[in-house]
Amino acid sequence: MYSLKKNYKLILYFFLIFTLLFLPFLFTSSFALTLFCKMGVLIIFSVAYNMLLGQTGLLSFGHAIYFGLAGYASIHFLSGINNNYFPSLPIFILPFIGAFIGLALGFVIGYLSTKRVGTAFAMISLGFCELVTALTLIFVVFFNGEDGIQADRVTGNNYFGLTYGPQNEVYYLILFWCIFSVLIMYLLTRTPFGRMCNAVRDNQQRAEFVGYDVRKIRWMAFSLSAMFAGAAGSLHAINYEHIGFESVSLAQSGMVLFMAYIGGVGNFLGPILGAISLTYLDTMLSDMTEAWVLYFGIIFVIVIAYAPQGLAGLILMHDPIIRNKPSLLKKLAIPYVFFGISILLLVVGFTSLIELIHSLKSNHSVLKVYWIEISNQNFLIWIMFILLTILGILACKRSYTQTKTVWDEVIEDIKLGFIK
Amino acid sequence: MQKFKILLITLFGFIYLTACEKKESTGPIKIAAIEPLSGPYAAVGKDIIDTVTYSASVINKNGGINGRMIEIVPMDNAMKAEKTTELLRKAIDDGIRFITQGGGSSHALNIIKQLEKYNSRNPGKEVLFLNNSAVTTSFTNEDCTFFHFRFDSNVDMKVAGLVSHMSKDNSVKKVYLFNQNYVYGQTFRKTATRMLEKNAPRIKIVGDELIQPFGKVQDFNPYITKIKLSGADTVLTGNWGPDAYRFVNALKDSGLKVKLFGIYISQPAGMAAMGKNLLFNDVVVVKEFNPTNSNAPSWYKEFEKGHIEATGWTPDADRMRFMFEMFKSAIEKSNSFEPKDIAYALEGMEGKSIDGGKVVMRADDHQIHFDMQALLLSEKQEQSILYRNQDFDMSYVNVGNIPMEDITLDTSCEMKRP
Amino acid sequence: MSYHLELKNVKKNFGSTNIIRGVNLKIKKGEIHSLIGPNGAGKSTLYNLISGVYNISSGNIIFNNKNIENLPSYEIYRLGLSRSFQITNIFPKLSVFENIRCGLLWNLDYKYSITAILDSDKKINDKTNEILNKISLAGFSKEAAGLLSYADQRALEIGITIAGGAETILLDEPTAGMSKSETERATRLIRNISEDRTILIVEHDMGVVFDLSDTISVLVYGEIICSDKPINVKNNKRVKEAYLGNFGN
Amino acid sequence: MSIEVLLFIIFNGLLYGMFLFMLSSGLTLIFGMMGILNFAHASFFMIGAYLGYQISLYSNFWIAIFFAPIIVGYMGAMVEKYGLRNIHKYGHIAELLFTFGLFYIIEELVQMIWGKTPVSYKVPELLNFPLIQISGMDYPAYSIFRLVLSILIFLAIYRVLSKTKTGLIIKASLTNPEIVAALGHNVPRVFSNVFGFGCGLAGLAGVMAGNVIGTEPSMALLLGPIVFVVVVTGGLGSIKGALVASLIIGMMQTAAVSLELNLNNAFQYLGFNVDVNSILNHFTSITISQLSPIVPYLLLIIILIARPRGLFGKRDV
Repeated sequence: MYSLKKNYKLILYFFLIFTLLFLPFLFTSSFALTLFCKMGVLIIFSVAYNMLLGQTGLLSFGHAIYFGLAGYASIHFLSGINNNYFPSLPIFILPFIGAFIGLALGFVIGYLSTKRVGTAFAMISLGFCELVTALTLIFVVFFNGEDGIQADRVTGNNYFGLTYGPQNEVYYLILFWCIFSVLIMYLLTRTPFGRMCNAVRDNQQRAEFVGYDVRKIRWMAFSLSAMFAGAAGSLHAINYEHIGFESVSLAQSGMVLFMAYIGGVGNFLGPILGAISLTYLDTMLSDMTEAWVLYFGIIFVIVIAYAPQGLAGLILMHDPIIRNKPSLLKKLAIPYVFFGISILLLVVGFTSLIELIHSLKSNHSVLKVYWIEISNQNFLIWIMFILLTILGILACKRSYTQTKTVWDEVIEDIKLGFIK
Repeated sequence: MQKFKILLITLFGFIYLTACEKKESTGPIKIAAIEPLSGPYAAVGKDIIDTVTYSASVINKNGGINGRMIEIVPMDNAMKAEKTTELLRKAIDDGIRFITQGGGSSHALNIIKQLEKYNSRNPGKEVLFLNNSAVTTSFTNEDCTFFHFRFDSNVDMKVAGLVSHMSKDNSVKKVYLFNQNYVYGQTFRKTATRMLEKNAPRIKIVGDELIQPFGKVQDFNPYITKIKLSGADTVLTGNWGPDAYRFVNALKDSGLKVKLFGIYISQPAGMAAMGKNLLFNDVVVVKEFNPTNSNAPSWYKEFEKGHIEATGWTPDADRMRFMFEMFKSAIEKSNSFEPKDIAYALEGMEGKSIDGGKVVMRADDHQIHFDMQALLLSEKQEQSILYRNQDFDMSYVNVGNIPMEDITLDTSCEMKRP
Repeated sequence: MSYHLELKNVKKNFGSTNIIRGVNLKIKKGEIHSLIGPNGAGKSTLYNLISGVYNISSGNIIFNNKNIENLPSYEIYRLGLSRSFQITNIFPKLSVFENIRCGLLWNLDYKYSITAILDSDKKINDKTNEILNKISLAGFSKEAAGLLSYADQRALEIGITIAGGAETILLDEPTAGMSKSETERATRLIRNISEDRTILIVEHDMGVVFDLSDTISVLVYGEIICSDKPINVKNNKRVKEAYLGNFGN
Repeated sequence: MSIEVLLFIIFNGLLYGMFLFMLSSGLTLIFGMMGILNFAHASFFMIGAYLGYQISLYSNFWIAIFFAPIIVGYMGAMVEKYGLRNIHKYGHIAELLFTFGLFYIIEELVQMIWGKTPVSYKVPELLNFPLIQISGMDYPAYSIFRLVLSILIFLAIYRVLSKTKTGLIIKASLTNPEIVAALGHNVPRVFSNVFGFGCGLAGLAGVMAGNVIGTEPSMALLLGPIVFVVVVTGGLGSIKGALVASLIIGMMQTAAVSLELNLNNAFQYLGFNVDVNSILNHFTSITISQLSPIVPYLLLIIILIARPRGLFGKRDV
């Protein structure tokens, strides 16, 4: 039985990797590939970040430092190859260099900042972030200010016939690194160090009384997390052939925090989920609406208030039901559908309202929401969407209580099963 | 087990969503305008998009170009370099062959470098970059490429214009350089020092300050104290945004009388924050035209009127207008919509200025050259500056013409033509 | 004879307040030693001093012939002195199994290893299950520790405390807040684990104290006023005063 | 350094320092009492500035300076009541993240209502004249008004904290939050009020400063981090600490701006030859003045590592 299950897992793995390998044949446009590459890079970054936030319980506002500075180092190496300083350096090992830079920086900054935990730690990281961002603009010789640095990745010796000119070669490079580093980070969570990270997160004092220097655990977690962030930064630099000061900034740190948190910090797969969905949203929403940062903020706040375990948490919540009594899921289906409809109502009403308000600031009176063109001069439209929003709120409230009642019943049912 | 289901669900959902990509369309000439439309720099991007869109619509109103209309596709890069790269690739995927951009030199550089690689790897599918406002000098020097055309004067030219005007102003004796500490400000400072020494040796540089850029400095009093103690009578500054208007306001509060020479001090987006404080000290800027010139020819008056109607503000730059006009002439001249042919036609092309001055695209480095005007900000003359439905009751007064020769500089560009 | 754990004139003051005013305490190897005293006598503080949570102000703490005063907690633990807490102190989000396994890691010499994959290591997993059986929590091994009942959590905490194989254990009110049957279970567990260990207990339940202890020490206002066999303590005049004085008025 | 320069440093530092104090005093109370590091504190400052602008557009500055802080304070209290209170159970980090999200939301809402460019929020005409002059530099009456008002506010808060019952509860909860709850005070209510009051103070600072530094949507982003520096340096919940820290930071930054020294000068002073063409010159030629913006962050890091309770704090951050 157990081995069957294990094989099943393996098949799934292979299927997944197979799909990922064939993705460039499905989506040939360079934009889609760039997007996949970005996702790959951010998956590494956010899983690395979650090593700190989710696994060790350290909130950092400065993780972009390792991402960005490793990116700068890599781009310098890349232009070193461009300028024939070390023409035989293969590009696919640049992430190793980035990882090393990240590790070194994490080692030093981690030594200073892991003396503290909680809010104090968060603020030290914020201080470092602001410091480094300011320095990137001041030390022009290394950072080249806000212009950042450009390099050409089609350069040096072509190992294995890879030139990295076409985007899909970069895709495979990133895919390889993504699988490789996520796998290592996953395995790390299974080691004594990984377990003790969780232990330190849950209860420092107890961790000391099973013989561990908690500071050392935090320091190690910090350095290793910075190391993987560095590898991600390096890949970022290869993907865009450019690195700029915004990649070390607070905004970048905030982005990875959003990804990890919305995806779910409590689960190893959460940040992956977060990185994929937020990268996608980021690209698509910013194309559709100017108010996308507002929607981002609202989603984030709602996740914190109502789903602190993130998207992964919402899905994994059903784990006990599926494990014990999958038939109960049917009971949940109807409330879920209603809840979904209510949310849809609210989203449509609210976003249209926001777009209407937004349009008042521009000189156009006609705007497009959800494929319909409406005019912000029409009073009825306003009333309609206000009503829709209110309706949505009421429906959400009501179906939330309903769903919760059914949910509680289901959980109660399962608990009864436990006792028997 | 569950974990894999999550992965699969996401993956397929995502594949489905991405599959709904747009298909290329023919018909209008699409020009992607990549600017920041959200985040702290959104105002800059919106202003550029407004003028670009309006200028293109004027071309369309007059029958388009060889029967085809121009369609501006605004794209939001949120002032992030990586987004610019993504959007550029997206634009190329969508079959767009022309890019225009201006907000943020780092983004322009990004586009130039990306296109340089793309164009050399994809002959026959080249993409042309019409740079409307990014001013870093190197774009038309060591970083110059065939498919990049700049329709704004670069930093060196602007500084040359300022210095040229300054050298004629005998009240300027001691000048204080006040700039932002990043590539642009540093270039400004370096060029200003060099040109002042070369072209106006009688003017002494009594101070040289680089401040933390992008509005990080809240309190300008310490800097003003330094300017005051240095005994400067003029401040030469490239500052823009909050770094410019906070400085102007703080100068007014301190009562320090100095002349201000700059490029972007009087950007309309910041005027609301300064108001009449701008008039406390003489503010001199250099521009390609006078936005409040009441003697402009009637065709321009009409253009201006339309701009105000469409956007609610007086055009602050004339370059978008002649950029599209020259683009149109280039297509008509080459009788082709191919970026390569258009690029060849644009080389050396002359444009139409408002008051009969010269506008010419230098073929050597694809840098536009024009006669500049030194403008002093003053109380309202016949026509005042409008911005987003506010009337500032101020006007520009021409205090000197700077002939094109004064700002024509050597270029180190070695253009590789396909 | 040399004692297993010995406190020599240990003092601790917070600011100008003297909490511990020169405690002398001698604990023999293998005994169950109870520490009792009225509220605020400084029992928990004394525990925190022994286990390295606080630094002492003066004096000596000797454990297995080593001075351990002012060592960090984890060093003291590594020397073989483990403890439980007054307020339940477990890893709430980890599973019960993981909780115990974390307690085993250091002792099995894993240290900070980033290469050993624990799930595939039979030795540690067997040992964990062994301890789980000992504290009769094997049925809950996959549940998150934070979801256990209070009594089970206390049992789990004792499990973590003993997991590392420490030969000396400090227990801080192991039966506080428990029902009668739960108390009995806890007492059994303590007796069970005391076989080859030295145990120091702080406890309020006098039934438990007199039932378990080999020696009882009484701490009043930061001083040990008596340290003797249970029967002698019961009849000690100063102890009666201290306790009755509290309740009598 | 001449006496003149020193005088300027002290006076400019005082003005800037008191501005920082106004901005951060509210957060000192909130953070000290509730442990919430409110990322959106500067956003409330921004709302204050915009409301000040909006109200003075319809009436005048004096009405704005009275009502805008009250509205901002009420908004703050609502945020606490309907937002933070529900999140409290997930811990301080969740609270911090909540305010982080709030920061983005407020910034976008402000852009939506007032646009992306600065609004023309003007200094009241009544006070728009040079009041005093220090060797040729004017200081307008409005600056002096702000200085005086912020000193008065410091005195008022100080008095409330040390003399009234509310102050006692707040002070007690700084050291022993659990005990105050046990005393039977409606702690959630006190929390709401403190949060509202803190935000109100930020709002007041916004009304007073918006017309000087410019009222625009990115002002919160630019001022956010510096607030933390003051709060941490001063010490948790210590209003006196916030004052001293603000003044120190104000003076330090002002002084740093005045120092045109760099490593090259130091080397030359020590008798070394400096090669201006060396690549190291890029680093050694950076003046202290150019580095002045990083001074606060260095201070933040050093304080947190070396003395996490700050100057006057009673417990660690």
